[in-house]
Amino acid sequence: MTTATLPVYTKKDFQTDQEIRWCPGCGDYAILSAVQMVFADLGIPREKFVIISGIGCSSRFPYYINTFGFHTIHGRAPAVATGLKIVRPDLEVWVATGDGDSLSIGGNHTIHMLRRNVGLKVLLFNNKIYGLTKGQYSPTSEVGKKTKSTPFGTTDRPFNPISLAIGSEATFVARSVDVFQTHLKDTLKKAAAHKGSAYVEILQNCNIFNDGAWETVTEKEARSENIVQLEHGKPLIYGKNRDKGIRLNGLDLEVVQLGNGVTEKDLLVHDEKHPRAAYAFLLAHMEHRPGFPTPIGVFRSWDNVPRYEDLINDQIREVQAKRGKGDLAKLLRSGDTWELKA
Amino acid sequence: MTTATLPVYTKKDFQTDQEIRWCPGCGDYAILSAVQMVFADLGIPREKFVIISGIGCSSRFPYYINTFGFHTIHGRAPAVATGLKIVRPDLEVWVATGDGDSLSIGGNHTIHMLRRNVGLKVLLFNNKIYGLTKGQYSPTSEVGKKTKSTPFGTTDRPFNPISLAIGSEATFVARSVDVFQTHLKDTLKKAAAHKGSAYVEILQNCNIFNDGAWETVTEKEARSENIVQLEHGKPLIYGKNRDKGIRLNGLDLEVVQLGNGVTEKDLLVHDEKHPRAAYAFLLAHMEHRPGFPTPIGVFRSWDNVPRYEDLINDQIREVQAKRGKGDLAKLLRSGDTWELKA
Amino acid sequence: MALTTIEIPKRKREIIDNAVIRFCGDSGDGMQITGSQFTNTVALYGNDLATFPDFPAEIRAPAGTLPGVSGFQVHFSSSDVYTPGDSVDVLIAMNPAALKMNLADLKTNGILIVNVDDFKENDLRKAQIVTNPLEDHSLDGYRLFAVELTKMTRAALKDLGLDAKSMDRCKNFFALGMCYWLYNRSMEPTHGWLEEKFKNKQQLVQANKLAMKAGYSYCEATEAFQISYEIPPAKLTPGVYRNISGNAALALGFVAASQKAGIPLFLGSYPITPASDILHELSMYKDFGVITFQAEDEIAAITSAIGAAYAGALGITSTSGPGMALKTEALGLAVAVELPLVICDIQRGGPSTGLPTKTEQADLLQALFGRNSEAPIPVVAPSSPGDCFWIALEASRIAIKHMVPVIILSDGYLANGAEPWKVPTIDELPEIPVHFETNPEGFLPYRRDPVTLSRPWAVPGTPGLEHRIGGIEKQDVTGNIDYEPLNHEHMVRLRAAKVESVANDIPPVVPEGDQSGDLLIIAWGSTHGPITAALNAQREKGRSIGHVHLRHLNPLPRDLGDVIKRFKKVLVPEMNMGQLLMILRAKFLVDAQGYNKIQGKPFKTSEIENKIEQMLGLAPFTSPEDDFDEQAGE
Amino acid sequence: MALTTIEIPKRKREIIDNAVIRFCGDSGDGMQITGSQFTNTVALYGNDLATFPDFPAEIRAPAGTLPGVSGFQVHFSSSDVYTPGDSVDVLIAMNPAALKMNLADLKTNGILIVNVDDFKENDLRKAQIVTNPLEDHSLDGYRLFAVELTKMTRAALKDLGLDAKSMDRCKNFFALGMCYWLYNRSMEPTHGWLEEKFKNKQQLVQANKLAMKAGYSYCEATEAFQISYEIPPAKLTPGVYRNISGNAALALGFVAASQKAGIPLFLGSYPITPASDILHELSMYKDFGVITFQAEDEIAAITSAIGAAYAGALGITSTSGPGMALKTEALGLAVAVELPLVICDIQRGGPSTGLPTKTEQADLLQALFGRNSEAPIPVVAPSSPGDCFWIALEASRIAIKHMVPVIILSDGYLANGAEPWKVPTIDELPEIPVHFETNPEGFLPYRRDPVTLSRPWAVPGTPGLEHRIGGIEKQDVTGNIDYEPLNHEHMVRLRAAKVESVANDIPPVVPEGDQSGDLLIIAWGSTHGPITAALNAQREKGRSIGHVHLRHLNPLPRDLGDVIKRFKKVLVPEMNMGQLLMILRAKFLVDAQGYNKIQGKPFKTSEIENKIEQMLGLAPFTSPEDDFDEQAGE
Ligand SMILES: Cc1ncc(C[n+]2csc(CCOP(=O)(O)OP(=O)(O)O)c2C)c(N)n1
Ligand SMILES: Cc1ncc(C[n+]2csc(CCOP(=O)(O)OP(=O)(O)O)c2C)c(N)n1
Ligand code: SF4
Ligand code: SF4
Ligand SMILES: [Mg+2]
Ligand SMILES: [Mg+2]
Repeated sequence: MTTATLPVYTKKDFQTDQEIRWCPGCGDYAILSAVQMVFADLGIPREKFVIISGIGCSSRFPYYINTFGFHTIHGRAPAVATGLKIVRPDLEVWVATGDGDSLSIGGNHTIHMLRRNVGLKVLLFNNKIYGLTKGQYSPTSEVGKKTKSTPFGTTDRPFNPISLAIGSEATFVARSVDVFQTHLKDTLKKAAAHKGSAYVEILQNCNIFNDGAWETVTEKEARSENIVQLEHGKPLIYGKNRDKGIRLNGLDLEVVQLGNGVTEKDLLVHDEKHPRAAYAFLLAHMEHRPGFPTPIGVFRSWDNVPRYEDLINDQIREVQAKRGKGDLAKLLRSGDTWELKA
Repeated sequence: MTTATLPVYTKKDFQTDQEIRWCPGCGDYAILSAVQMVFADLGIPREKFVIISGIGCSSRFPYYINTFGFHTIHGRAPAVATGLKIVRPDLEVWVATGDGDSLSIGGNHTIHMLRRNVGLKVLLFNNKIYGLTKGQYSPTSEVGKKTKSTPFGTTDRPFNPISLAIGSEATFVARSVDVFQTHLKDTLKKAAAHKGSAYVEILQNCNIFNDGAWETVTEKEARSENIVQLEHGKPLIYGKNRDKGIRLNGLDLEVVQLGNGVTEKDLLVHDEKHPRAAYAFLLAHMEHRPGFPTPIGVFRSWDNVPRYEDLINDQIREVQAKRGKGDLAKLLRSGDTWELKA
Repeated sequence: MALTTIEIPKRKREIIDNAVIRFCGDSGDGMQITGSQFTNTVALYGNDLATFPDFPAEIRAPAGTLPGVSGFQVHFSSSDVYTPGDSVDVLIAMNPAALKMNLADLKTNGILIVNVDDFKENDLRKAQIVTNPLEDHSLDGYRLFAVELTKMTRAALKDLGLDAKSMDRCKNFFALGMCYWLYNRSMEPTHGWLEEKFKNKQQLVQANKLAMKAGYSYCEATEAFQISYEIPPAKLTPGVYRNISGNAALALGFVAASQKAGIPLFLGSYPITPASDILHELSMYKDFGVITFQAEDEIAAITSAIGAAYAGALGITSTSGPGMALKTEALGLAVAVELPLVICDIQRGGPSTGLPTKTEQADLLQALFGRNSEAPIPVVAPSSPGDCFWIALEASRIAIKHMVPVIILSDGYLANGAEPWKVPTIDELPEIPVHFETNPEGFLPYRRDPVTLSRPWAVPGTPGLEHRIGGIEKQDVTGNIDYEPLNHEHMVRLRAAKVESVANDIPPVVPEGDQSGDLLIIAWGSTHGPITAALNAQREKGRSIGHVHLRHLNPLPRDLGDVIKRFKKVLVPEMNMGQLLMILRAKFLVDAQGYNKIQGKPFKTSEIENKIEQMLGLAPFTSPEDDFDEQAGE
Repeated sequence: MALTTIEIPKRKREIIDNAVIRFCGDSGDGMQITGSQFTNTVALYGNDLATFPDFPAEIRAPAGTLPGVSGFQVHFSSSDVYTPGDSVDVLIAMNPAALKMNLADLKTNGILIVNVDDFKENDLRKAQIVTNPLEDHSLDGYRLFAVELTKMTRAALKDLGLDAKSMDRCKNFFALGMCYWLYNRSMEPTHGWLEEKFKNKQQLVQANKLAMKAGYSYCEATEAFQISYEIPPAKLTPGVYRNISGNAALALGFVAASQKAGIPLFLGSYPITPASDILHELSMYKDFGVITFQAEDEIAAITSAIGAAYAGALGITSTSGPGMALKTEALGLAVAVELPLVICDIQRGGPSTGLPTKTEQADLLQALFGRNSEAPIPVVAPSSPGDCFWIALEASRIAIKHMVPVIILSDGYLANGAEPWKVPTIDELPEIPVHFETNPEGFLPYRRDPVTLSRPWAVPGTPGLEHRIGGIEKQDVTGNIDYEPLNHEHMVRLRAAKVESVANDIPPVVPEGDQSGDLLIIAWGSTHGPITAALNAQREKGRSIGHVHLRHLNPLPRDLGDVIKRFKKVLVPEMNMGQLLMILRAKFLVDAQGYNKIQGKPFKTSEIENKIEQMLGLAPFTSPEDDFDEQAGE
């Protein structure tokens, strides 16, 4: 089945003939484009890709990529994908999901997929709103938000998808932004390279029901003040003039101004392989604090954990190696049998 | 309804006439007894207590406590309790659940209850097994465990209930042990005093299907070497001779031997009010590492977050204060109306 | 102003009984608002009416494409109106895509108004049209008015200083103005609405008024329209009216129920089309103490409502088919613990995700049987948008009186459709007495009322009533866990008898139309309109037909069997494959015939009439499938 | 040894046709093992037999209490056996609680063996018994043997150096030994089992052998038993046999199906009583490449199986009622995407949590209709534990051939009950051909086979077959999303036709018993045994009765209506409130009568016989409710 030469693809090879039914201006277009380009670049035969999605605007994703695709039901994509991946560990299985799909109705499957470390790549389209059902708040919406279902403002504290994932023992957790195409593609490639579950939160703009939700992060003028890029082995510097940084202070983080004796050397150097998940957790919570930037990039990438599907299939191989492949006739006659003669 | 004098109860007042149907020797008996005593001590009228449970051995709990009780369906206790608590914020609503009930089928409701900070006290009976269905592994079972459903050993990495709760933004997270009655009662009282969601993991022995699962923690001889008690404002010391401690090393923890220049002063002093949840997260992951003890006590107790039910009811009161109480006749005639005369 | 005088010939004004008009265009063209305004105006005037909005499944398909088409149909009349109309007298199509999707419903020789400005090559391509229909004679059978809507709107607004985009947004009001001229209606009500809506944006008020005026004047000025119409007011029962959609009416009905019962209303819900509006509506009524809880999923939605009911609230949950499927385990719990609860299933096309924005009646069997084991639940169904108000009260009443969960089966057509609704006064509302148990003396959680068979509602917090309930089989009266064989049989039959006892309150069945005769039509839910219209038409032709429209689907009215016996044949039209039909055949062993249309849209009156005639041996029958096989081939 | 000689009188040995024996005691008393050993021995001897284990809902209720009682019944015979027996010839009751719970089923003058050592005051109290039945003459109607089981077991084992607790654990084997004497059976098979079971614990092998021997000798030595029995082997079809429970047979059937189909087996499941054993069994067959995935909940269980089916495996999921309720949304997805899948619902008592360890047949309507919208699914049901093997193959065959989900309705009685099962040879198994699409030429995901109406199985990873599927309504052939009204109707009817086409493979209906006549019994599932027994008994009395036991509940056999017409009356016994009955009445407009028992336990043969006689006008009918009303009051 595999040919000796790697296929050479362009983005076009991953486009379908289906009319794209997202609102004009929706952040989903940018994500689609980035994924198509990354798929083309990975040098993997096209038929090896499968995209599984739930329900939501974001979950329309599979229709627009010319691979195998399965648009399932609301929240259940990780479970469908788990069944698929166990049976076919050789396939590249990606999950496209929204903040409602993955964190509201699908929360349980999400956390279980992560703890099991099933080798799925998850694209979480986080627009902090239910898009497809026309604008109710989601589990990532900020407190006080007025939406169709909360005319007086929400009272629910949101999840931070990154810390929830880390709390679920995720081995790869990253964040990128729809409009940062280069960063997004880089991040997706890292996710693709990760062996186990890769959970990628993509900040996505729903220009119809939650326009500007990520403005502080995406707005050209302000963005460099509001984002810190996590780059493995590099200090946490940010700011238009790259004059701010994050420093460790005991078990806490603080924002410091470079200069006046404070240098890059004083800053926290990002370690996506940090042995303690608490490190990534600390980074994830940074953005909730006034005066702190939002981190993007890979929070944690921990490759020492075997993939779930491999463990399952290894166990089968081991048993078969020890016992031999099952013999049906023998199995049927196993246990206490007796023979009645004619 | 409330009387001027506080009721005086004994444990007996919280016992029912129902035959208790747990296996003799089950850790659930000890938890039942502790809860009955704590309820008697809290000085709250008995009718104010409600216990909501799911399905499992542990979920039989309400039948044996003479308060209001509702044995619901598998995994859904937090959701039932949330509806109840929103309508009646004045009640003391406790949830009794198992590791399967709360973390397997009920995982989603658990994490959402915690992020919302609904004022429920949750007793997680963690016996690392499905008891009622006679011995399949649970989401807290250790890798490689042989159970009825995994004759060749499990391949699922377990959840750490504490870190999952912290990842879900829980405001109160604690751990105690069925057989440590004093510690358990203390912990339950702290949970009772907490305003928002209080998640208490209780290490519980299922002597039929998973006997000795917590042996390293409960075994008389070894326990002091294997447990570190978290006490607010106190250093993390442990060991039979109280000669070991936990020290912070950058963003990591290390076990140190006291003496040879290492003193109590060098140790990490527990702060259940630590502003960074990452601190509690770091503590929670300690036990997964060889040579580290299992922490018990209150990991995190953070009281600055309003209760969900209060926010909801406050919002209603605010609107009513502003608009006045709704007038049905007016409401029916609202919008564009027209009158047709006879 | 008076330099040249255009001579406008006096044109005919025809008095007619009714008209059906449909606005269609791109989702961005504001067709829903346009339709609503027109509706509002004719309603205020005193016509009877029915409406049907038809919007796309997609959030916002690319402008100008077929999936992006949105429509709104109004049927208004000087006599009773039962449906939005089978076919259309006037079609306003704002672009080629809208034309393509809607033309089939326009009557021969009907009026067709299109915006020529949007019939450029590019527009045609987006609509996947090869030759321009305005030029290829394919519209010859209609009275075509190709109007430069965009251009003329811009011209009318040129002095307001708006940008082009904002001006173009007003072109729907140009079309609206044309329709007002056509049907001789005052623009006043819409002026009022504009002033209210854009209170702080006077520029927009002006712009829309001007565009509307321009449309009106255009008709007045050109000779294009040779005729205008007058539809006199209908003879409706006097009273205060408002237009109401089914979902809004349901929400109001629950507020009313909670007020009449004197207990708080709790809605646990998870958004889903076409039920979400119930959540949206109820979340606005905080001043009535209404609690809305947007749960993490449908299971939490219903179980939180069960918790709320346990706490003494009127617990309700709203959803549609796929969400209903998720609630079935919890429904069984509500049956077992005997708590009041109302579940609204706003049916949509299926199976699975299916056709989320289209209507269907195919959840009846799910509502009746979609649970493990024997778990009977009363099921009721509204027959019109306004009836949704009353059904909410009826469901709440049953739930509280009998301590049972009750299912309301509405559908997408009722939910979004609207009709003039006579606003009731408070004392026209039914009483919903609530008794919370407070007496510890002899209290037992499953001691029953001998008539309703209900157990006491004993809410937590009541001193002396501490007790335990749960989903395991229990002994009657004490509520203690009980696995005894005969106790189980007793409890199963008891729960069934309790639901059966709901029939005590169902009024005797009185068919619409004939009380006995050749044909009885039995139906339920949103098919009421077309069936009534067909019934009337056929009876005018002298045929002997009765029509029973069931509000209570479980239990059925006790005398239904007797009524059936008075007719020679029975017809059961449903927007499913024959679900009520199966129940009736099983229960009454009557060879009832189904008429099943499952196309995501309501019956046409003509379809029902045709089926009636066929049943009566008067005409051959053309079933929807026949249509289909012709058209869709394979 | 020979100092005094006890003279043992020669006792009678009677040759009889059959016997029913029940072991009962505390859950800790090992009654299930005792029963299984006895079963095994009589099976090896060549008797036909049926068994019925009855264990408590609770994990381990306190020793000696009523909820802690566990029982195991064996019916064995020299002729055909269809049920475990209505009533019991020999009852072994290890304690007062067991006696209290089981005495009612012992025949008048039946043999009753009790362990007097466990009839102390304390024991009686735990069983809530006031006066000692061994003393109050309440047992006068039975042949009572009050044996010092504990004491004598201890005496027999005193030299082995075991502690008291371990010795007492052997007392069930003392009782077993007594039964072997009573029915003249060799202890050899049980010796073999002990040696295998306690391979590395010789002391336990010895202890149990000794205890059994002691029991045997006790009967031999004392004069208590005046008679022993001999039940000659039955005339069974020659072949290799084994005892098999329904759940074990289902598991084996799926392994066989996967082997015959040549594709991997994937089970996604969440533990639930009484289905968990399917998961346990299949998790042992790793050598067959079987993948078992214990999911986080029932929804993940079925959706992972859908993912596995999509990947080209035989995807299955197993559950019971409440879990089935949770799977219904996903079932709709499987219908919409047309993937093969098998769902096993092992029915238990409900509603809600209900009676988890008791049997019921009340999920039929849930299986048929428990989903949103029109989502038809084939449903099959096994009629005996051994038949579960064949039904797994049949369900897998249908699923793969027609690309549909298929539901198997088993129940707690079949799942745990066991019977001798003739082991088939490999070539007796049906073929299950699988065709994976690989040819990209003209490939379209919903292009259909004209006969089976199935779409191609095109698994991910196949070059050139990239395509998209999903739960939204789609165009036939292309699979593209399609909201068109007529397309929807086409697809709904197509999915129904596809399920209907399964009937092409259903063999003609041939009733057991008479082919025409006075009464036709139609039934399904685990009621097969008692109905067959009753049928035979009644036909021997000259009555004209036929019996159709449906394996296919959806679609029904095409000729069922013709068969029904050949009988005057139709009786439908079910362990529910009349679910199949409703379907038959609706479909055939036949005034079939239900006989409904809903007590968590199977019909007795005598109950069916009584009902038959009543239907034939030969006897008054005592329904289970009548029984009940007498006993439980209210
Ligand atoms: C069982 C079920 N419940 C509810 C819905 C309705 N529904 C569809 S998408 C959606 C949420 C969409 O939000 P999100 O996942 O954030 O995706 P987005 O549209 O924002 O990309 C909901 C509630 C459904 N399809 N199925
Ligand atoms: C919907 C549903 N699925 C499955 C079950 C079966 N079930 C009952 S309890 C249980 C798990 C019990 O484990 P846990 O929650 O850890 O409680 P424990 O018995 O160990 O206290 C399961 C799977 C059920 N009752 N309902
Ligand atoms: S509603 Fe929002 S998320 Fe959905 S397609 Fe439109 S812009 Fe995108
Ligand atoms: S099975 Fe385990 S958890 Fe359940 S009652 Fe027995 S010992 Fe306790
Ligand atoms: Mg979203
Ligand atoms: Mg457990």
